[in-house]
Amino acid sequence: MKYEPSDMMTIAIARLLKNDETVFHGVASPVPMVSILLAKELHAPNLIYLNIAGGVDAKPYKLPKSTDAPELLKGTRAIFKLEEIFDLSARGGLDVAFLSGVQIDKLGRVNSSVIGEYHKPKVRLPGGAGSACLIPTTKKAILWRTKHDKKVFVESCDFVTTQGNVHRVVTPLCIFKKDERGLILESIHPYTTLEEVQENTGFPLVYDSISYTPEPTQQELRALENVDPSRIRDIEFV
Amino acid sequence: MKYEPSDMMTIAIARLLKNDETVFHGVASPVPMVSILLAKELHAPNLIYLNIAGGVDAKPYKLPKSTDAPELLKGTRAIFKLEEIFDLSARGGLDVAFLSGVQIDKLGRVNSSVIGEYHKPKVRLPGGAGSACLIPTTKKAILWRTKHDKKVFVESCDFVTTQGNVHRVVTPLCIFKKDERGLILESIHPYTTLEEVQENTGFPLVYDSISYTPEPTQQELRALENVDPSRIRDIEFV
Amino acid sequence: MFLQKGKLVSIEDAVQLIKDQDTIALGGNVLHRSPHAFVREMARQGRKNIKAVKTAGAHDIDLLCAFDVIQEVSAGFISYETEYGLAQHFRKAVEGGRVEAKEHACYTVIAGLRASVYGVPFMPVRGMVGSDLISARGFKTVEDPYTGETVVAVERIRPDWAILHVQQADIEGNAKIIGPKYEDVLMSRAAKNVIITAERIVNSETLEKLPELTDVPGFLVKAVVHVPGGGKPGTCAGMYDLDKASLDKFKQLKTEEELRDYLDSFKSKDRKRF
Amino acid sequence: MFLQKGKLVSIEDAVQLIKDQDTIALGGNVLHRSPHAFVREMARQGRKNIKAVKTAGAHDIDLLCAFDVIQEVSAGFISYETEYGLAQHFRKAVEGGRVEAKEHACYTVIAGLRASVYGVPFMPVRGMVGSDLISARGFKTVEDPYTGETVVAVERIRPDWAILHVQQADIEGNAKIIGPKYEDVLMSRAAKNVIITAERIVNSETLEKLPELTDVPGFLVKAVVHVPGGGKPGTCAGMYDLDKASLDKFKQLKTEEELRDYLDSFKSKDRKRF
Repeated sequence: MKYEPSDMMTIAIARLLKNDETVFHGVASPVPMVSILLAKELHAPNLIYLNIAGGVDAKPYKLPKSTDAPELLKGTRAIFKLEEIFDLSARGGLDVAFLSGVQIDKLGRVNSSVIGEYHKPKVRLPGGAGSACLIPTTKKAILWRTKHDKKVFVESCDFVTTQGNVHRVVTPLCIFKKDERGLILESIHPYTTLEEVQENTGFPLVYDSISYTPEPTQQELRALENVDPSRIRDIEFV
Repeated sequence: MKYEPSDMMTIAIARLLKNDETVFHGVASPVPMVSILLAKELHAPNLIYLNIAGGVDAKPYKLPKSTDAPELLKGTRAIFKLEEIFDLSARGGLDVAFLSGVQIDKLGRVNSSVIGEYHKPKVRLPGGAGSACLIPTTKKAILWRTKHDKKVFVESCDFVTTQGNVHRVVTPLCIFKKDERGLILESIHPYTTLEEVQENTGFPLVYDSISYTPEPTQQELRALENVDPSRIRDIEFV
Repeated sequence: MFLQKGKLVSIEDAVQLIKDQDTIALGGNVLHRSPHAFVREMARQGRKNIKAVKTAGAHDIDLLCAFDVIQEVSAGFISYETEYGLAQHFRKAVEGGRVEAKEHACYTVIAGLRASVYGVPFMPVRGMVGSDLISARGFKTVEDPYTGETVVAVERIRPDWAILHVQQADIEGNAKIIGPKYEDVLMSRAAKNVIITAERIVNSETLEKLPELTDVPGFLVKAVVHVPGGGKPGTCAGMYDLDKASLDKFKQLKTEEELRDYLDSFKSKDRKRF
Repeated sequence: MFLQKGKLVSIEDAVQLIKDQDTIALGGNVLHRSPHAFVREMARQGRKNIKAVKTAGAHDIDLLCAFDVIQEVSAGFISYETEYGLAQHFRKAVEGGRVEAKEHACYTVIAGLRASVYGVPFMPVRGMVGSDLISARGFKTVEDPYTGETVVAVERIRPDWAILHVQQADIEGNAKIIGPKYEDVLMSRAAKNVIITAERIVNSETLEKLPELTDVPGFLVKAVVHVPGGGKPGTCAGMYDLDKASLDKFKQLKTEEELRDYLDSFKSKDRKRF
């Protein structure tokens, strides 16, 4: 069965989510949004899905491109506002939070603030949104980035917007885990090679052994089609 | 026209409230509840009336005996919870808060906590509810007590539960104001005398001049009858 | 079977979740929407050394004191209202040294709960100035690192349980309060776990129409108990008013036997299965 | 006349209330329920040196930067979402030193606003550990007086105004949000004064049926403006979706004249009287 890198990423992230976990994604997060709904469809029906709109296990009729849109309240049975999600994380009650970043370095640190010097930036970036508070307090932070190149995966971030409980980093090419050494290559997606990953990574890869991410199964791909028929997950790949 | 001390007290308190002020009463506060509604009926239609139930200018169909009862939400157009009322006071937005007390001393301090020693009390009292935070932060605290005797009005409280921005103290016999000297006798109710007030007060009265509280007018008494036909204001006088 | 029942359990099983020495926050205010059936069942099961948290309590705390269930009460106000007078069992328990009254301003209870909600060890709070409570209760102060101003700091209050009586809940624990909310919503976030006792169990899907009206999302809730009349002899907005006769009776009970009989008189109603 | 109109004023008069150098908190989130008509009118009236506060902004902040209205933005995120890219006017204004980006975590904006709501100078907050924002932005720490633990302290953020766009309001200022509430409710309590822009003006008495659905009580509100479409080109839940064409057009504007024309194109709609 054919699949795109966006499918692989979405499925790889969904596999990381467990039943009964409370999981949050923020703004500009189509891939995590789809992954969460996919996990609920597959193996984690009781996962608690929280979002900025305030939904608790919302069942959006049509997935929005904007991931803090009103549609993300549809079918919710309670409102749990963004403030409350941060509080939940702060008191140790959030299992998973998602974060992307303009730079991710070999220690698993993230920059979403500036390229260049903070007070005289070459590029002023959007900012880390809630991440500086979420990443150190959530039990597991899952980073994702739909571009894997040497500008993203750098030796050391120009500025550390946040760091903390990074659990996995998922890219179109591979999955990193994080331990006390920093980012460790965990698995390579089936359609690429160790060499390609290294060529596109701005720091020497560290790994204990080389394994490949399991191919998406037919069941996974069917569920993904079901959850995201309009391929919202692709808009981050443009 | 005949009237009771409870009528005089309720009317005297209502006269202290101004149009556009935000005014809060708490639990076990029938006299302030009636006074607030009376002031709205008379000269302060735009006064904002807040209560523990969360009402904003509620229009209870029938006044409850309990002053944190669900009836105090009737006709409200928004909910403003107790937490929010404390916050409002804390940030300087509450004009008037009401407080009673088991002891009130000559400095205008209030005891609602214990008779005797705090950690080995002879009598454990109910506690000051919100007063320790409200009285120092509200712009004006109005104290009332439906009993005026030497056990209530003492030289010095056994324990100071709270003190602060005391504006007036209203009793069945008189009104005190507070300045840097402490409680100052401001006016004596028409049906009593300076001697009677002094006999029932546990500290020497201080006053600049002697004046009498204006008699309730017919308009005031009629409005009072209108607001509180079942004489909820009397239950504090049993 | 589990799926059908969701988080619904019997009141006996719900009280079994509470361990001796746990800290419990009780919803409602004074005589309104208090989880009275739940505290009665705690007394029946002989729970001991419980720490209670409430802004303003009355019959709930008084009853827990009468049956020697609690050792400590953090609250701003414990008393029946005007015409019902003091909470005599509470009063005697404190005066006799059996219960510690950790007196708060209601707002410092709120601040302590907020610290817990926000995952921080303390909350700065405005007020308390001039109160003997500061020294008597050991409230500390903290210096604002920006202006140098000194403010009172309230220590985190982290209840093991919030026990909330509501008008409606579904089997997932989504809970809806009709009328005054008091501090229930705050407690539901501050406590490690929540137990809901509900007048009615409603269909989950009906909540989707106006989710704004759901006060506690189910994922914060451990157990739901269906107890119509669970707030009696207090009020429950839209359901029933104060049972004055019952309260008057309770206030006159003196002996242990009389108290035990009073408790027994509620037993079949409190434990009724639906 | 005043009584009938209550707090209703024209958008021109409402913007007149804002003085140069005031701090304004803007409701909504990114492209949703943002008070776009209001910020356009601020640009039209040439307000200067405004300080803006928002958790996550986009077109509102970008437009204020394009017209040189603001000098400082306290926010966690300023950008259009995925397919719309960066907020170029904001970006250039910051890179050119004309606007200071006071970067926050969204949660520290919330904490700063909470400090204001609670009348305290700072709020302890969990998180921020390991972030360069602490030193770059001068976040200070405070020691918990109970445990000695060090926590980050966020300085109070006290906006002069909260500008909130809602679906429904009455002439007293009672305001009702449909769908996501974002940080609007918090802002309404944190600001010294509130201005509501509303899609619809509703009868006050209809709010009595479910007062739980009123998000801002009228007594906190200074002025109400009736602006159908006041959130365009962003979304307004239940009313309209994103106007992609308008946003795309705005993103391509380069010259001052083009920008001015864009602003003018909204003028008659923004200022329409009802």
